[in-house]
Amino acid sequence: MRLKYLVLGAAVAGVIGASVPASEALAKDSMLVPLFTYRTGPFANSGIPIANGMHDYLSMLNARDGGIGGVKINVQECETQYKNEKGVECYDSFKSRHPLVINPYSTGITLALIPKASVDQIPILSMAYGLSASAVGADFPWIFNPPDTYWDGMSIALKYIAQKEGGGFDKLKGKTIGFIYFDGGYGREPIPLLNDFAKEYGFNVKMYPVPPPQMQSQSGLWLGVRRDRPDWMIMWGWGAMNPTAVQEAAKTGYPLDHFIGVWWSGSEDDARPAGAGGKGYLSMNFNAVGANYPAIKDIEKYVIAKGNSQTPKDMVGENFYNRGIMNAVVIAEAIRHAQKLTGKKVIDGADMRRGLETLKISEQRWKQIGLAGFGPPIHVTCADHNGHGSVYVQQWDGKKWVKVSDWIAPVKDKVMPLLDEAAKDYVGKNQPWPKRDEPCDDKTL
Amino acid sequence: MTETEARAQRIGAPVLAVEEVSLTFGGVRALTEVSFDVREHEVRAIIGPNGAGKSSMLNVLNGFYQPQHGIIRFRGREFRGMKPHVAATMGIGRTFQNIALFRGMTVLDNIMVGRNLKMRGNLLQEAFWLPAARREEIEHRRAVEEIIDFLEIQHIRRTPVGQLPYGLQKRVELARALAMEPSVLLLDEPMAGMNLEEKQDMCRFVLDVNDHYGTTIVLIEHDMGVVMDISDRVVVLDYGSKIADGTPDQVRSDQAVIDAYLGVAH
Amino acid sequence: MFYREVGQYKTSYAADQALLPILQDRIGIAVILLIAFVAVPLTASNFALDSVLIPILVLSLAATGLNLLTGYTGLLSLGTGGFMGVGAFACYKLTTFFPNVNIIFLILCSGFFAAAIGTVFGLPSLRIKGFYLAVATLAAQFFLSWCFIRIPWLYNYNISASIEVPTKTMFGLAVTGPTASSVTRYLIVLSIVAALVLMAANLMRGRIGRTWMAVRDMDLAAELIGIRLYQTKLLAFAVSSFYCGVAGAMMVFLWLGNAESESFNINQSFLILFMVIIGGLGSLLGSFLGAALIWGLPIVLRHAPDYLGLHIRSATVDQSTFVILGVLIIFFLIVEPHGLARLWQIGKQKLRVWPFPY
Amino acid sequence: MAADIGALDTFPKLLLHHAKVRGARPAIREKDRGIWQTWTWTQLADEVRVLACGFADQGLKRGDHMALVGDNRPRIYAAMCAAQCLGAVPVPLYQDAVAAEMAFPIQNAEIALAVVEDQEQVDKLLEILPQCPTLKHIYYDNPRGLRHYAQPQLASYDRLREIGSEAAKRDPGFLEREIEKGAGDDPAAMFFTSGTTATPKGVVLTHHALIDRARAAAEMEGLTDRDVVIAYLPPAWIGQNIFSYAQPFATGYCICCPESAETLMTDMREIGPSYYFAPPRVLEALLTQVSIRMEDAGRFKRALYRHFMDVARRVGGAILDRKPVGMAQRLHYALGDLLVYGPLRNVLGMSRVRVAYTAGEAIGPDLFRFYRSIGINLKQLYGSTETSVFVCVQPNGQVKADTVGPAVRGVELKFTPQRELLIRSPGLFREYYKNPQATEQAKDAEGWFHTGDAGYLDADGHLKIIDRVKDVGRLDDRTLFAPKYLENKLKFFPYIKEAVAFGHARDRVCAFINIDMEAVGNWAEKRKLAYTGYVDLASRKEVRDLITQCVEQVNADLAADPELAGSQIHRFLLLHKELDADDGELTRTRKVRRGYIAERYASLVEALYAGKESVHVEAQVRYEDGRTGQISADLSICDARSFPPAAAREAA
Amino acid sequence: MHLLYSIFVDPFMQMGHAPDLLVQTLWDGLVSGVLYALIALGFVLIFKASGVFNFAQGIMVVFAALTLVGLNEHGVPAYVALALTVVVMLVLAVAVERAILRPLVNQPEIILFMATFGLTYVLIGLGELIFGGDPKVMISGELGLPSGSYRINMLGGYVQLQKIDIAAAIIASLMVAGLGIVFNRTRIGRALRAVADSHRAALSVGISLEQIWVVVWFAAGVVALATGIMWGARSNVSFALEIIALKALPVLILGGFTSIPGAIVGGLIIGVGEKMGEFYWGPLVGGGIESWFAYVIALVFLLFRPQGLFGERIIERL
Repeated sequence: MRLKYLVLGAAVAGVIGASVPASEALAKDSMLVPLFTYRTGPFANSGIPIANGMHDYLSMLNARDGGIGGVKINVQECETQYKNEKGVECYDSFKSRHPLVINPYSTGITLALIPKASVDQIPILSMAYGLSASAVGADFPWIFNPPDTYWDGMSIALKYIAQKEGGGFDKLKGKTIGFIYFDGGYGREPIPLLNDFAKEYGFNVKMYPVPPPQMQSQSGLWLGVRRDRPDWMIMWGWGAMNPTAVQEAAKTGYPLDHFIGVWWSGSEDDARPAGAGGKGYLSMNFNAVGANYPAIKDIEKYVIAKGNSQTPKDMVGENFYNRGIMNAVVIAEAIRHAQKLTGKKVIDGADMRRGLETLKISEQRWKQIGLAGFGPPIHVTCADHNGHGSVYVQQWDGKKWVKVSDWIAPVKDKVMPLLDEAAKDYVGKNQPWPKRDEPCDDKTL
Repeated sequence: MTETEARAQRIGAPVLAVEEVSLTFGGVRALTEVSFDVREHEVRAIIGPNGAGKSSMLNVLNGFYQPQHGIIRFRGREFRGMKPHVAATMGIGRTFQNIALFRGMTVLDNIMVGRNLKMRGNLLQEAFWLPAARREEIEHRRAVEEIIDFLEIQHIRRTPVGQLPYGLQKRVELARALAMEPSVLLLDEPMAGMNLEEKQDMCRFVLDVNDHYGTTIVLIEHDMGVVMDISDRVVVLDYGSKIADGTPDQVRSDQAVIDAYLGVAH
Repeated sequence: MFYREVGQYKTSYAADQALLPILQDRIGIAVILLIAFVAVPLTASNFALDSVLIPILVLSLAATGLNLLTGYTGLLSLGTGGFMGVGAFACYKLTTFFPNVNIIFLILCSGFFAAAIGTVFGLPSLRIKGFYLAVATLAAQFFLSWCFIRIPWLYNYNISASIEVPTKTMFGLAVTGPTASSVTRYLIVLSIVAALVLMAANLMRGRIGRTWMAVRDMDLAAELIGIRLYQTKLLAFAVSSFYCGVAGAMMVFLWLGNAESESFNINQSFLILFMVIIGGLGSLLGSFLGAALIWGLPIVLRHAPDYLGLHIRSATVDQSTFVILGVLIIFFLIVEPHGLARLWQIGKQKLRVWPFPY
Repeated sequence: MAADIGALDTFPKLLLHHAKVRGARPAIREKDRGIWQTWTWTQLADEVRVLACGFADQGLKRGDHMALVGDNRPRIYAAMCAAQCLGAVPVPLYQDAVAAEMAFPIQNAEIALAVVEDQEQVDKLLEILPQCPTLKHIYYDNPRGLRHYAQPQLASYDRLREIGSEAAKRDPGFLEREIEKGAGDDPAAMFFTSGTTATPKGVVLTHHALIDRARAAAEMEGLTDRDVVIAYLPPAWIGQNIFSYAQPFATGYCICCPESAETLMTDMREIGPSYYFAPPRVLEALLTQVSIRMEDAGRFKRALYRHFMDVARRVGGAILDRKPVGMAQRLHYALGDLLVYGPLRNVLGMSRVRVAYTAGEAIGPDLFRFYRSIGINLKQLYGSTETSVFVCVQPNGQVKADTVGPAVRGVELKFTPQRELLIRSPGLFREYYKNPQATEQAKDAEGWFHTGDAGYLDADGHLKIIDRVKDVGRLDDRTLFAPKYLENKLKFFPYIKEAVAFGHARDRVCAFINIDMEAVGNWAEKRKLAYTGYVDLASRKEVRDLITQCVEQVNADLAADPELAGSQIHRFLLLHKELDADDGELTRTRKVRRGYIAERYASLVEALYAGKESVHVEAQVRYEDGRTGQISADLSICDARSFPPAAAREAA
Repeated sequence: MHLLYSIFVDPFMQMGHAPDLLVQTLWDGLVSGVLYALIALGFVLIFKASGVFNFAQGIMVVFAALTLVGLNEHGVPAYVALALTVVVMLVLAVAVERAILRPLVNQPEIILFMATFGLTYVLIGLGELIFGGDPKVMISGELGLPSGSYRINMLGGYVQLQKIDIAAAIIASLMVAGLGIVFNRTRIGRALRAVADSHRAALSVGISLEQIWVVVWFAAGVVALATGIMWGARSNVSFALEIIALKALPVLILGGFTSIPGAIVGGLIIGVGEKMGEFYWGPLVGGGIESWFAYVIALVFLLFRPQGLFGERIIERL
């Protein structure tokens, strides 16, 4: 009996095995934009709206404008479950199909792909995540992380706190700032900048690392917060860690209007579970919240209403959905730039790199594409692959996010040296690191 | 010279002795001040009704249980309690009442495990299958094959022991114990649950082992007929105490034994 | 049917105790090795190498390591991921300290660090058994994960808290790092795996393998015939961890190219355990079959809709993959609780006695 | 009429020859201690030298007899040759004989020295020692259990070797001298016929006779020193002796001794003999196993098997005989070979068999065809102890199921008016030892040997044996009645283990049948039929019906043969016990002793012919452990349908 | 020296300095301990009756909670959803018995253990397919669970008790009490206890093994639901919860696989132990030690009492 199952199984496996697709022929009439997404797994809550936002905006361009410059965008999702191995597998499965750009959507996956990018000539766009140092275009010609690095974010958080404390950074003196972070590369990245600032401006820092298995069990840690009584809390959280932290903060009685999350800790889902207790929670953001933009209306009209999207109606306009849109805008704008730069209609990865390197989305341009004031002006250059845009702070009013600050510019002069140093460190540790030989485009469009 | 005389001549001085051994489990007395000795080359039986403490006695002898009181003397050395691997190293082999073979392994491998103490191969030699390891493996395989031949289990050499019938498993267990080249072999009910023919075979093997390898044998057995046939001297336990000790004939006629054991025999 | 064994007789113990006493098996292995070493590098696509074959080989090695411990010695461990991590981080540190030493040598060396750590975490096995031990090894898993992030020295204080694989060359050919070709890495992984599995097979047919299996089958009896349980168990932990460590180092250096603490989390441990059990406890072949199934199946499932022309959302595919994998695990356990290797064994036996049923 | 066999006219001379020309080639392999221990010709010669010197030292002289009791073991064969070196005559005895059966040969041949295998044989010889005062030395190979035997006659084989090596050292040239003294016409060995009726007779065979016949057959089959034979039948039987002693010495091939009876199948599969001998009984048992195991196979395999066995039956034999067969059929057969026959040969251990012989008794044609159809070159041969086996052999390509082939080179055949076969051949025995009367009866003045077999030569000159002259009978109506033919036909069914047919001077044919415990047991289990043992199983109605079907099919077959149509089986019963050699119902070679059975079970025979429905029996049976017990049972008698002869049917 | 001080003296000083924090830590520990104990309870029920080490207990917690919330999201009123979820858990129990336990009866423990891994995958996949992977907010309000907290001023500070935690403790106690009654007072309960000793004994009570399995799996499912509601109310309902369920494992080492009191006491010890460890000793090594500290507690404990908290000393026999 068992043998029969075996034979049957082998046959099925054989049939399916034969089905692993050979690399697709390069499609002449479309541009492949893979989207690495994670709609499953413990981080799905963040992954789903982002994936939807990216997908819907690009689909909208296809539906409304027939693509970009008349060429359809071939949007393909690859599920990573936020796991590095899966991400690398996704990358390998797309590598030979000439994608324009890779959106890893995971710091871990980004780190794994950074060394591969220059070898495979595929640009990587890690929008405000990934390796901060990759903002240094001279060392990382193929990596782009606009509009901000985590160091920018941390400097902005501190700047905001200082503002609230009544002015400049000197107001931080003697204060205690708690830093609760996901205990991994992502969460640890801003620590050097935080420590620098603390040293320079004389405030105390308390660290509260959340190891991955403890994301939903933070009560011990928040006891520490209660003991240490930090004046402000900054959070670099992700996934299920965020709502738990907000809830715990509320339980502990920590004043939530002194609790600032990074832009990845600012989803509606992060604040909502705390219920009324979550009111007042702050988070940084670089994309607007809400659906009241012509482009988003177009998405609803061309994509969602047609049933070409997985997006539930009420998700449109949520923070991470809009984050996804912003990511898609960066891609679309870069494609446009590349097309203009090269004069080609169908571009490839190398062209896309040039497009990204000359990317400039001004306030005006935001308006042109139907997203006035949606994001900060973005200006990527050959040397600066980030742009260090401005960020604003929003506050949870119990039902939705409300913008509570102006756009705040990062403390660039503090961030830039750190970036250069980090890039040098990275390059130094990963010798032989390829020297940049891609020429810079002088033309600014 | 008759066969019996030849046998009697071989029996030598005591090699193993227990003195006033007591063993309790959480207040329950399993053995109470039991003393007896075992002589070189003899077949020594321990009998007694169920629960008399026979298996506990064997377990004390090879160090599986630590007695609370008493000494074990083995080849001139005194032990307060044995450690299992010390007993094994010193040449005390053992079979078990409920077969304790390595069920997932073949007969051959089971017996080869019995050679473990004699083998010296280290990780490196074995991993790279160096000549030293190869030689050792072959050398011990040869020894094991002798035992396989001796116990007539050639036809099941490659069979996983789990698939063997009970009687053969018992034989394999004996083979494994023999592979240790023990000087004293403790047999815990080697014939339990066997039919007449298997029992006869087993008796023959036990005697042959005693005869051929000169192994001293301590055995527990239920079947009085078998015990009286093959043992040189018998110890009788009842409720953890020794009630008689002597040749089969002496024991057979001992009133205490008749009361305690034969009286309740089925 | 294809096993025509008439006339294969052994005139020496050396031949009788050979790894593959049956001629057809020897031919089979030779063919497989030929395909693996020659045909595959010539024909396989980079995707097949990078995402299918290299991972399967690496995971097979880890599964082999766990199988040595769980399948052969009967000690259930859930710390595999942690031990793989030790290997990976050790290798990383070694490349830092000895930048000019051959990377393959370093990968192998890193196994020893894993072995040392594994031995330490094997200590509880002296007092506890079964699932209790499994839970104890979870302590190793979580503690090691925590160390990988909490001891920045391990990742050279990289801000990203991850280890990046430097480009290393051998005979002028890039072996690790982004410029190393898939074929090169594949061949190296294959060679290391083949060599180590051969060593494991050697161990299993010799004294050490037998003592392990004896401890697995009945530890008390093993002790009474003179096997020292603690030595045996600790050795099993050490060797097993060595294999896991080398697998971990290869995973980072020859497959992913980058890793962080989370790469070696509890799920990794479970995944390897799946492979071992589905493949077959106590079977080296099983480790490969299990790895191939558990790693390969999701890939197949992921690409199946494309191939069949169905447009199923990638998330749905992934979720279905979970269900299908779960159902398959249960199905395989019901069909053959002893794993794929046993199925193969049964099939082989059928072929040997063909046309008879037994 | 002695053909010249050249200078190498004795076995010892042949041994020295092989040791010289192919010293490193294997002479004997023995599965021992788990592996095939190999004796090369040189090693064998060395062993023989030591032994011979030892024997000489112990007083074995030219013309003396020496007993050999044991299974196929290299040392037994070495001892045989060692005795021959000295001009002594080895007398191999059946190792499974009971002690009493051994007494006669030892007394008869005045044996002083015996080489035996183990304690079991030693015990038997010691038991009869009082009756055999001549027996002075017993050497045992396996010392197991013999440590405390104090009898002065006993010594171990190893001790003998020690004595021998010392003696050899003292006089290194001794052996060569002794061997030189030997001549082809010296007696080489003596075999005691199993004696179905009277006391056993010692058949004296000369070196010349054995070597000549061995060579004749070897030449005919093209045997070389690369051939391999598995020795598994008693060495005391001439057949085994020819294949495992005379022929290897004649050609230099290797013989292989299995580890034990239990491992025979595995050992044969391992060694893969190229030259094979099996009496029909063994072949039958194998086929029964095949059938049973196939019945247990899944539906697909069963269908596959049936289909391809059909193909094989149609064309297999013809392909083996190199007769013209159509391309499509050949391909079909080739497919079958891949899927069924090849694997089947493999599991039977016969993949490499080039030549296989069967002899000893008539083989059922279906059984015979089965092996040929799956590509095993099974052939019949005819011979006996007195003829050094080879009288007739079927040549390749001319194999018929019902004949035993034409005479082998050097053999002359003729028939008496009673159809008794007479033989003259270089392989004929010299005499029955110390039995001139019997010798005279069997071998007439012109050198013709009277075989006692009835038969005739067919159109192609092939010998066809019907039965023993004395067994061929007639029914009341003078219809030919060949009991063995009927029995063989019945026994081809896997469910029937033994059959005994009665009918001579009766009005019709009736039979006793023994069911095959294994096959029927299996069959019963499949039908969830519970039973306690043989007697119970045999008394089941379902089983009787099963056997009735078999008998009726035999009847149907017989009806098609005009000569035998009249001897269809009308009634039969299933015996309450299995016929057993220990009870004297079978010979040691497991031939049915029909007369004895008819006598012993006279009441049953009467019941068959009296038309009773059932009959009560009480019988003593001996169990395997030697105890005896009483069986009492009512045996039902079954009627089987008979069929009108084919001729009659055609007419109708 | 400084190290020894910070390990052996300083934490206790801290306890003395801020006794309110100590009380708060103990309370928090007890609360998470109750939840660990509930998960462990599910394990124990199943292990006791069927010898299965149910790895899926963790995911059953998530699945139960997800079903409850998911049903409510689709407009089913909270209490109806609760009832439906109970029915779903019953269906799951039956399905598990049919599809896993029955075909795998008499297989080695590790095989059954693996099968529950398979079950874990199935439940993860099904849960995500049906309800989506995004975390959900527990409908504690709809279920009438209290929110908010009591703030008790004491010991020169205050202790904050979440109402939901108090409710959790009460519900857990009720559940344990209920199980105790079922175990001791009903026919099924007697059968359950019998089956733990010997399968045949259970048959003699007149209840089939299959029924018993369904009952224990169902009971474990209900326990899982309760756990899911409680934990979901504390953070939210997401698959990340599964990993928390692993915390039940050290509890099991401590309490023994077959002891219900062991599970409860073990849970509380682990809960309190790891909070204390994290809070007082964690900062020494940079914090975040909660992930493994529980295992260390269990291991250290095992070294001194290998048979666990309530286990009897094992006398090994040959």
